[in-house]
Amino acid sequence: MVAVKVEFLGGLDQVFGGVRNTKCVVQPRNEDNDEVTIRDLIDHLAEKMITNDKDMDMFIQEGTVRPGILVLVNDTDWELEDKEECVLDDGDLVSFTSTLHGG
Amino acid sequence: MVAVKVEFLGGLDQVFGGVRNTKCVVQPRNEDNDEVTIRDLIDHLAEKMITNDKDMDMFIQEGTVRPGILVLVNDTDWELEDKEECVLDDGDLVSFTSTLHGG
Amino acid sequence: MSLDEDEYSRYGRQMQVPAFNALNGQIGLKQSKILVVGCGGLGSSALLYLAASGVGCIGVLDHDRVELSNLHRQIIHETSTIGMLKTESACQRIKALNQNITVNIHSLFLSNQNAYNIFQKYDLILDCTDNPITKYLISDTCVASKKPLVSASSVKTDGQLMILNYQNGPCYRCIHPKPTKPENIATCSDDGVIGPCVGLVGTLMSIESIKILTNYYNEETNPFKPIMLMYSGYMANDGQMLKSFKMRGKMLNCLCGKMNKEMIQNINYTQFCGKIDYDVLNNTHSIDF
Amino acid sequence: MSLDEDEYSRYGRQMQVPAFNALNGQIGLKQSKILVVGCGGLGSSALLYLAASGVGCIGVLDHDRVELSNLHRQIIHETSTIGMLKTESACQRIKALNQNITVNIHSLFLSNQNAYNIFQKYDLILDCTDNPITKYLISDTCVASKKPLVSASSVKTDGQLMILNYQNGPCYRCIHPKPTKPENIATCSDDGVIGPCVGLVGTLMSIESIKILTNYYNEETNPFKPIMLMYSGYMANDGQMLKSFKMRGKMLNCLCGKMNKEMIQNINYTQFCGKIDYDVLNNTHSIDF
Ligand SMILES: [Zn+2]
Ligand SMILES: [Zn+2]
Repeated sequence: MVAVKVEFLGGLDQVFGGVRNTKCVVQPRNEDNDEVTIRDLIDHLAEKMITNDKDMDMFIQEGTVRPGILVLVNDTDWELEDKEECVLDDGDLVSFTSTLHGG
Repeated sequence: MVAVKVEFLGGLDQVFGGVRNTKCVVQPRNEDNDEVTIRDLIDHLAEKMITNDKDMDMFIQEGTVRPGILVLVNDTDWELEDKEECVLDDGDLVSFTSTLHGG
Repeated sequence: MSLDEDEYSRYGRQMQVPAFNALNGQIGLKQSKILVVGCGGLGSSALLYLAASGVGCIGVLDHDRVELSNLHRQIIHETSTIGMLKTESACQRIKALNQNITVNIHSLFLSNQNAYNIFQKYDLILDCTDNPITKYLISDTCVASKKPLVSASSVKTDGQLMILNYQNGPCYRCIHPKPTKPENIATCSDDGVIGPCVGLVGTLMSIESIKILTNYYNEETNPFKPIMLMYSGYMANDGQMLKSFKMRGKMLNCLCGKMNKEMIQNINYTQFCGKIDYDVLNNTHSIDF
Repeated sequence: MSLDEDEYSRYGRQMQVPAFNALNGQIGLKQSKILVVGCGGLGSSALLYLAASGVGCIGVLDHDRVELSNLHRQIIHETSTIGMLKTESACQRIKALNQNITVNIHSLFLSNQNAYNIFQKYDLILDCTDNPITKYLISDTCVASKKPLVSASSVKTDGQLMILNYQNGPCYRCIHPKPTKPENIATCSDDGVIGPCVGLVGTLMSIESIKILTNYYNEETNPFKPIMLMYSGYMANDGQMLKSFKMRGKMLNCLCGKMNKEMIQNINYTQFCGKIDYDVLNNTHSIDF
C-alpha cells in the first residue's frame, strides 16, 4: 500500500465534496501485486470519496477517468508515465483537473 | 551533510550567475555537530556560488543575508523556523528572494 | 524594419528586460500579425497588453455585441459601447491605447468554412473562446495552416493555458482526443466568473504570446517544451496558485498528422462535440466569450 | 443597501460564483471605499478590475502625469491623456467603464504630513507604488489608522504581493524591519518591466482586494493567514509561476505596536531608508509608479 497526495483542480473538487487537497492510503487491487497504480487510486477515489452516485459520471466513464479530465503525476502528464498503469510511490502527488471551456 | 534544493527569486539569480534553481550538498561548519543549518547553507552559497566578489554585498551583510532578502524553508518564512539556526534535512527547499520595489 | 524615436520612448522599458531580446524583440512584435478569437474576458486583457506592447497587426474576431453583463470582466469595452459589435468596441480601445497598431476586424461567426482563410493572414492565433466546438476548430485550423496557438479557458475562479502546435508540440486533439461530454461542461453563464480571474488568464496569454513573438523559446538557449499552466484564484487561505504541468508531446495516433483545409471543412464539429453542444452554441449566453 | 436592476445585470456573473458570497459580496463591494496609491503599472489593472467589479468609492492618488513611456504597461491611460495627471486620466477611464463608481482624486505627493488624513476616509488601501520610502509610510499609516493594506511590487518579469495589517497579521515593518539599502534596490527605470507581468501583479491585487471586501477571509470558514505571493513571468521553459509562501505574523518587537499619527509625522522616512533614496525620490523616472 502507498500513501499519496491527491489534488482536484478546475472545479473537480465539487465532485469530491469540495475537497481540493487530500491524502489517500491506497491498497493494490490485485493482491498478487505489491505495486499500487493510478488505476487503483481511481477506484479508491470512486469508492471512498464520491458520496453522491450521480457524481460518479463526472469522474469515471467506461472504466477510467472521463474525457476532459487530465491526470498528472508529480506535475507530469500521465500520458508520459504509463497512464492507468503508472506505479505510485509514497509521497507522490496525483492531480486530477477538469478541462475548462469558459472564456 | 545534507542535500538541499535552493531557489533564487525576485532577481536574486543575477547574483548567482543567472542560476534560478540548484541543488547543494552542504557540510556542517561546526565539525562537532552533525546538523546542517541555514547558516551553513548561506556560507556555502557565498563561498561556492558567488563568483564575483562585488556581488557579495548583494547577498551577505553583517554576517547574514542582507536586509531585503527573505528566506523561506519549504515555502515557510524562516522567521517561523529558527532563522539562521533552522536545521535542514535532505530534500528541503530553501528559497531566497529579493524584495522588489517597482510598481 | 526599425523603430522611430516615439517607438523607442514608448517601448524602451520593456526592451530593457534581458529576456525580451532588446531591439530584436521589439521588431519581432512589430512585424507580427496575431489573431485574437473572442473579445470577451480572456480577449480583453490579452488584447490590451498585446496592443500596448506594440504587436504590429492585431486581428479581432467575434460575432457578438457588448452587453451590460459583460462589463464586470470585459474591461476592453465600456458602458458607452454596449450594443456595439465587440470587435468594433475592442478596436476603438486598442487604437486609443496605441495608434501604431493595425487592427483587422472580423465580425463573424468562426466556422469550418471560413476559419482557414482567415488564419492564413496571421502568424499566431489566440483562442479566447469559451466552447469546445470552437476550440477543436481553432486547433485543427492552426494545424492545417501551420500557425502556433495560445489556447486558454477560464471558469469561476480558475483557468488553464497551453501553447499548441508550436515547435513540433501537441495540438488540442493530442491533449484531448475525446471531447468532454456536453453534460459534463460548466460554462461561464452557469457558473459565473470573477472578472480579474479570467483577466489574469488573458494576461498570462499575452505574456506567452510576447515570448513566442520575441523568440524567447528557441532551440539554442531555451527550447520549448509542452506545458499546461493551471491557475486557481481562490485557494482558501493560501491566496492564489499557478502551476506548470509538463505535458505530452505530439501524439502519433492523433488526427493532426493528416489535418488539412478540406478535412476541416468536412468535419461536423457540432456532432463531434455532442448533440447538447449544438444547443449550447445557439444559446447567446453560453457563447458569450 | 440594495442593488437596482442594472446592477444585477452588470454584476450577476460574479455573484454566481459561490466564493464571492452572492448579494452580500456585491453589497460589500458597493459599500466599500478603497484608496489606490499609485496609478502606474500595478494601479492600472488593479483599478480597472476593481472599478468593473463595482467597488462603491475609489480614491486614486498620484502626483505624476502620463508619459509616452508609461503606455506599454499602464493600460488605464491612453495616448490622448499623455501630459494629463494620472489621477485624472485614470478617473476618466474608470467612469467610462462603470459610471456607478464614485472616484476621489488625490493629485498630490503622499507624505508623512498628509497620509493619515487621506487614509482615514477609506476602508482598504492598495500600495501600487514603487519605492521603499512610500511603502514604509503607507504601511505605518495603515497601522495608525487601522486599515488593511494590499501591498505589491513588480520589477522586470517578477512580482510580490502581501496582505498587511489585516486580522491581526503583520505590517510591512514586521516583514522588513530593516530597509533594503538604496544601492541594493533595482527600480523599473533601471531594469525595465514587461507590461503584462506588472499588470498580472496588479490583477492579483484586485483579486485579493475583492476577497477582503466580500469577507472571503473570515474567522468562521476561512481565517486569514499571512502569506506572500511570489510571481515569476519568465520561467525558462516552465512558463510562469506563482507561489504562496507562509509568512510570519505580527512581530512583538515591531514599531507597529505603538505606531500613531504623531509618530509618523516625526519619522524621517528618507533618512530611514537611506540617503541615496532621497535622490531616487527626486528623480522623476524612478518614482514613476
Ligand atoms: Zn494532435
Ligand atoms: Zn509591524
